[in-house]
Amino acid sequence: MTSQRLSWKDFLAQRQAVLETWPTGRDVAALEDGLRYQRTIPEAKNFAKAMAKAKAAGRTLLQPRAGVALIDDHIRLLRYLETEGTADLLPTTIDAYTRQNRYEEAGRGIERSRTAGTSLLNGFPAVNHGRDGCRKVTEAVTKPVQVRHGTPDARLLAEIALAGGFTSFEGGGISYNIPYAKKVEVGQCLRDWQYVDRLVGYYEENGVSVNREPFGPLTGTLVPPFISHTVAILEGLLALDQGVRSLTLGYGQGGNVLQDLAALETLRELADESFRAAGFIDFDLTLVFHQWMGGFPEDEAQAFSVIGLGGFVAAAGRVEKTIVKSPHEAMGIPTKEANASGLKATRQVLSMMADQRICADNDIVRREKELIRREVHALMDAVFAAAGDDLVQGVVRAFAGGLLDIPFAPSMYNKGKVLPIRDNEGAIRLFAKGGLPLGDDIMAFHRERLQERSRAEGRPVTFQMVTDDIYAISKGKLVGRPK
Amino acid sequence: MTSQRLSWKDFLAQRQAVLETWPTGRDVAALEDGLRYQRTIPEAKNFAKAMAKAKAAGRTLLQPRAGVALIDDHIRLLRYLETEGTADLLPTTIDAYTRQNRYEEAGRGIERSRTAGTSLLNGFPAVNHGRDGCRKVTEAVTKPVQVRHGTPDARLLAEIALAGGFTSFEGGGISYNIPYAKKVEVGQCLRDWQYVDRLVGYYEENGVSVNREPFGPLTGTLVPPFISHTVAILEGLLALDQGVRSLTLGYGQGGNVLQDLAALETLRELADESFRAAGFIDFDLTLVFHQWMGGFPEDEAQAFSVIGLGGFVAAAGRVEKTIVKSPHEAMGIPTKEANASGLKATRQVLSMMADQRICADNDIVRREKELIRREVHALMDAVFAAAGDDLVQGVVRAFAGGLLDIPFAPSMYNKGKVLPIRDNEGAIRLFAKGGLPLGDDIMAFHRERLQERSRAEGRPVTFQMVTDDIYAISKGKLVGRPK
Amino acid sequence: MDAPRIVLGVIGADCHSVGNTILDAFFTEAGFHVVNLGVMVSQEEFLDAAVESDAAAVLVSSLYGHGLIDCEGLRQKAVERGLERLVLYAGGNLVVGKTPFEEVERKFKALGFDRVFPPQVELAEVARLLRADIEARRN
Amino acid sequence: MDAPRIVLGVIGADCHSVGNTILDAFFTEAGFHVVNLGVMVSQEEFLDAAVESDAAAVLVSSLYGHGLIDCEGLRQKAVERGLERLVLYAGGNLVVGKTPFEEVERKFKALGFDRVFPPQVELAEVARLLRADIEARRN
Ligand code: B12
Ligand code: B12
Repeated sequence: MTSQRLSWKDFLAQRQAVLETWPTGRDVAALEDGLRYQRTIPEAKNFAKAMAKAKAAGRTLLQPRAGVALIDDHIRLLRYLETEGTADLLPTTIDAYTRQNRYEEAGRGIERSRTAGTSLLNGFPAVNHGRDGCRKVTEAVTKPVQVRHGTPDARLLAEIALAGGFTSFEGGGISYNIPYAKKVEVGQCLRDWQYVDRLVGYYEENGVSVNREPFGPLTGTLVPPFISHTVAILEGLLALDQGVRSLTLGYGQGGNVLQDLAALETLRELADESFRAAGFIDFDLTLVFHQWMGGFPEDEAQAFSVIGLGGFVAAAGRVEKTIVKSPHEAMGIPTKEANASGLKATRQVLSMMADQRICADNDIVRREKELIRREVHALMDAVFAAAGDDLVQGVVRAFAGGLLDIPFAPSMYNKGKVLPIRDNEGAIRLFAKGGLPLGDDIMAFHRERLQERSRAEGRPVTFQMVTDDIYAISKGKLVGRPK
Repeated sequence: MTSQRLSWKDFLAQRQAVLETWPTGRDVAALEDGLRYQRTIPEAKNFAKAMAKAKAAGRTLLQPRAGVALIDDHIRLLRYLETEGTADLLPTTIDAYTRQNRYEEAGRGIERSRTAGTSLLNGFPAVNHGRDGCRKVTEAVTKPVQVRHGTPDARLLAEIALAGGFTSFEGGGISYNIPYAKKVEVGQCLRDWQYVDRLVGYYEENGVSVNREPFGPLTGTLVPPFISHTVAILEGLLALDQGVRSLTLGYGQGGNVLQDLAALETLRELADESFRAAGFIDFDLTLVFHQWMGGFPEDEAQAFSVIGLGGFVAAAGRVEKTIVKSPHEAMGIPTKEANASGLKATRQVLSMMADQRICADNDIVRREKELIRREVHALMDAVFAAAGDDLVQGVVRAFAGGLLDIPFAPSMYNKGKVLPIRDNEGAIRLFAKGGLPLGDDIMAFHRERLQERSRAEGRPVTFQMVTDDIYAISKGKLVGRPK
Repeated sequence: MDAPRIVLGVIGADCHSVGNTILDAFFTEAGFHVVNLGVMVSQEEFLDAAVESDAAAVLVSSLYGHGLIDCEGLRQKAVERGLERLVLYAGGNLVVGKTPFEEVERKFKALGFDRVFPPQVELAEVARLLRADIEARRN
Repeated sequence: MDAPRIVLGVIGADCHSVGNTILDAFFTEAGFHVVNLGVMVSQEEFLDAAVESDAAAVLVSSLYGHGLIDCEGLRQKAVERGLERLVLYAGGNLVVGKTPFEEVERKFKALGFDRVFPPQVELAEVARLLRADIEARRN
């Protein structure tokens, strides 16, 4: 099952309009300029190559999140993270106005940050800073740099970022819409991302590797592995269709270690199988594991333990990259010191675990893997069936029919009927499946596991449990038990 | 194989001399006074009962280390650790002069600490503060309190501690001598500890439970599990012989998670088997796991990860208690805040893992368990064979002959011929076995594992590897690889 | 007495929907009549909803850090629209970066908010205060 | 030139033997003639060994926190025994509790130590300094 490759003519036509949406679009009008510039970037700073190397070496690379309003401050921040923080890969996290294409507000944020002497934006407004601002940033550091954001329509951002020397671009038409937006129509967003992927495909065709990373964790809140896996694989297929080759699929820590290990193994296996089944062979698939993406404990010592457990799973799961949280997570965007301390803590546990084999090969992991495989197949089959001959339509219809449904997401195009709850061992299960096309046997297993918890706690399975589970980790537990 | 129970007559005769070694001995002259006082202590504050309850409930209790020179400061410290730190069990760590029976120097330390306004002693000088000082402390808190020390001759300390309301006493005739002293003769120390155990036995006979905890980690530095297990079981047997009933055996984190899990399981199994084989049935055996006891990283974020990994193993190993380190470990005795943060970090990972089953049941763990069992049996058999009909003599002869030998220990009665090195996955193996009575097949396995590392690192197995391994965790790794 | 009417929403370009879901469930359960606007709500939408539903209070969430910029002028606009008695609360991760709460509170009070809350606030306490504040404004 | 003679040991009632083992191995390898007294060494034992072996330097370790109390008076006693030129180093976790190193250094220099080192010191650097200090004292 595939989607159509955006024709070059349509791409160029769109491009003109896109570049006009903000003055800095003009500077990237010449596509070949970006290409030429990318060719000057040393291999050691190419994100796609770094990921491939990590895979070959069996290493896990560390990447923080970071972005501030002003160029010089942002450079200082990234330099600190690569030296003091020993980050292997650098981010440039985009501010939330830019994510909504509200460049004027972003501009005001830049001005105010100048006056305030501190960043009042929650990220780096790359579009406002334009191609040259981005080049300043990517040239100032020694590690590969990725744009991390949450932008439903990221076409202009992608144009500027790639011409600006970034060698990896996060996001996707589902993962950067449903959890990040309220009113963005599913098909529109998918088409906007086809543009981004086509642009990356253009670079690839011309010999420049650019890494693409669909956003795995979605809402970061009790997302069962099979839901995020399905989205990741769909976005992978859509990207490959447009010529992307270096793909990093993501998964956010759920908290139950064995479920997490099963999730990481199945993500790699299922993605590989699906891509091959769709006829792709020359892709380069790697994995990213996100340390706990839900609410964090306010206490920094407790936060370090959440970070450490994430590092443990990253190591045991043998992923190529892990995105690192900081001890400030619950409170606000971390200072550079707090950010570096998250990196150092993760580095410590990763390297202590690096040489160890951890026993994923056991009955529970096997059971969870089998379950996830069946669940993902059920969803993929349903999306394919809904697709006719266009995967984009399949996804649109799947959301409309609730065949795809992401827990706690703000999008009005998301049914929001799925209710996840932890079972008695903290694995994420489904209380309500909404319209998800899961068979009775699968749902019987979920229900049985939740019954076990219900018995253990002496209370029925209700929405209160969901609430308790959402708060649990921030209150020092995995499972939200009654007091 | 047993040792003789110290006769009541001999005990009382010794006692008189012991109490005369320092003026505060006089206050505990009446044995029954201590008994009467202990009977007034509420059950919730009895250490032995707390350990038994934890075992029944499958819970892991948290205990810090802490002790300062002055009574009021010490009370403030313990109260902070039980409230802010949420410690389940409290310590009173004894200063190093008291540990060497140098009460005059301890007295000077008390004076100077008063003048300096801060503790210049590395612990609480319980003998100098005497029975009433101890009662002030144990009465001021709500949790059970244990004396933690490192005293070869702890007879006076034990008398004062028990009369002072402490309900658990750490140490043993091997574990508080060989790693803690230079010139203390093995037999003498064992006999002094028979006295301590006999005293505890007296309380037990009279209906007061007092917990005893041999010091598991020894030098805390690359100690292979079988060596510390053998010592723990021997001290357990010697304690049971004197009437002790509540026994907590310890193990210090080695760093390789599967070896650590195998170690915890075998410690429980082997101890239980040995005690039953010696004819004991009414003992109450629990386990304590010590977070990494060797050199820590200086960086606090990294230290938190070492602490977190320790918490993970404690949870996965289902021990009844874990002794918690702090982020200040590499630098000095922790402030109360740093100490509490170690507790909070550990609590977070423990409770996140509490409900999860971790896969100890796999081939590697099975292999390691089998290995440890065979190694411990080899050492125990040799000690028994050397014993004639007195276990004390068996231990004395075993050290003299190098059948027991503790790596890196300062005691002149310890051969110091055993050299441990980590294998390629970080499990602790033997490079040199010295006089340890291990069969060729066992040593072949150790050598083979070290060869694997040697090949991986492209360097021979030498003392340099030992040095590198000693530094490794403090430098952010588990295995000390060449640069 | 009727259930007090309140408007909930997450202001600006902020997409954090989890806390909002919980606030909705909590205040409904606690006996309030909740009009929940969800995420990415503009100042105008907040005030329109307050007018339409005749709400006694507006509870503004901001998690993503742009709270100060997004909330500026809200109180003035409320007054302009005749909502003099409107109780205005703000809560969440209101500014960029870990900041002493007193400072955050000062800044938002200066913007005209009646009360300001950190993310860890006990919701039962908020409900108590809210009832009292609504009662006080009525008189 | 002969290998410079140095005395090593851990002072007081301190039993930490691991660092001492490593210092012994390191300085021997680095070409010093090492007299290692091991752990729990008294001031008198240090000075006796210095006299007997005609050592140019004494390297005192203290890990357990009682360093200040244990080291007081060592320099004076050395002078009394005619060891005016003795190079005196101290290293380890010298005081109780995490303390800014400058403060620790000041206190131990006041006790008459020539150089003071934190636990994380690079030993190669110490060997370099030690050779230079011994050389300087000779002249
Ligand atoms: C999950 C999450 C996400 C998910 C959100 C999914 C979704 N649609 O909801 C995803 C991954 C998409 C995401 C995206 C982003 N996030 Co976010 N996210 C979080 C996280 C980890 C948890 C939030 C959560 O759900 N908590 C659980 C709920 C129950 O708690 P809550 O949201 O705090 O709400 C409670 C209280 O705040 C309070 N409350 C809230 N409002 C009000 C109002 C009143 C009146 C009262 C009384 C109480 C109250 O009551 C609520 C219920 O208990 C937090 C950090 C944390 N808390 O650990 C960061 C965090 C909020 N995110 C942050 C940021 C910056 C972003 C991004 C900009 C990306 C980035 N730069 O990293 C984007 C935002 C894009 C956008 N347009 O908004 C920052 C905000 C920084 C700051 N303020 O300084 C945080 C704090 C992380 C951090 N330390 O950097 N995020
Ligand atoms: C292992 C250990 C133990 C083992 C020691 C076993 C043994 N026989 O060696 C055991 C468990 C028995 C133990 C006991 C105690 N310990 Co202890 N122990 C440690 C630990 C974890 C590691 C020490 C170690 O081996 N490091 C590895 C070696 C290679 O490094 P090193 O010892 O620092 O030595 C290097 C440097 O310091 C330097 N160096 C040392 N001396 C010198 C001298 C010169 C001139 C130079 C240039 C360099 C130099 O070079 C060495 C080689 O690289 C440290 C904390 C840490 N560092 O993480 C605590 C620590 C040293 N212990 C401490 C304490 C207090 C104790 C006890 C009193 C118990 C207690 N209250 O907790 C008892 C001491 C009893 C006694 N009589 O001495 C404290 C000291 C506190 C302080 N100074 O404020 C520490 C720092 C832990 C802490 N933060 O509380 N301990």
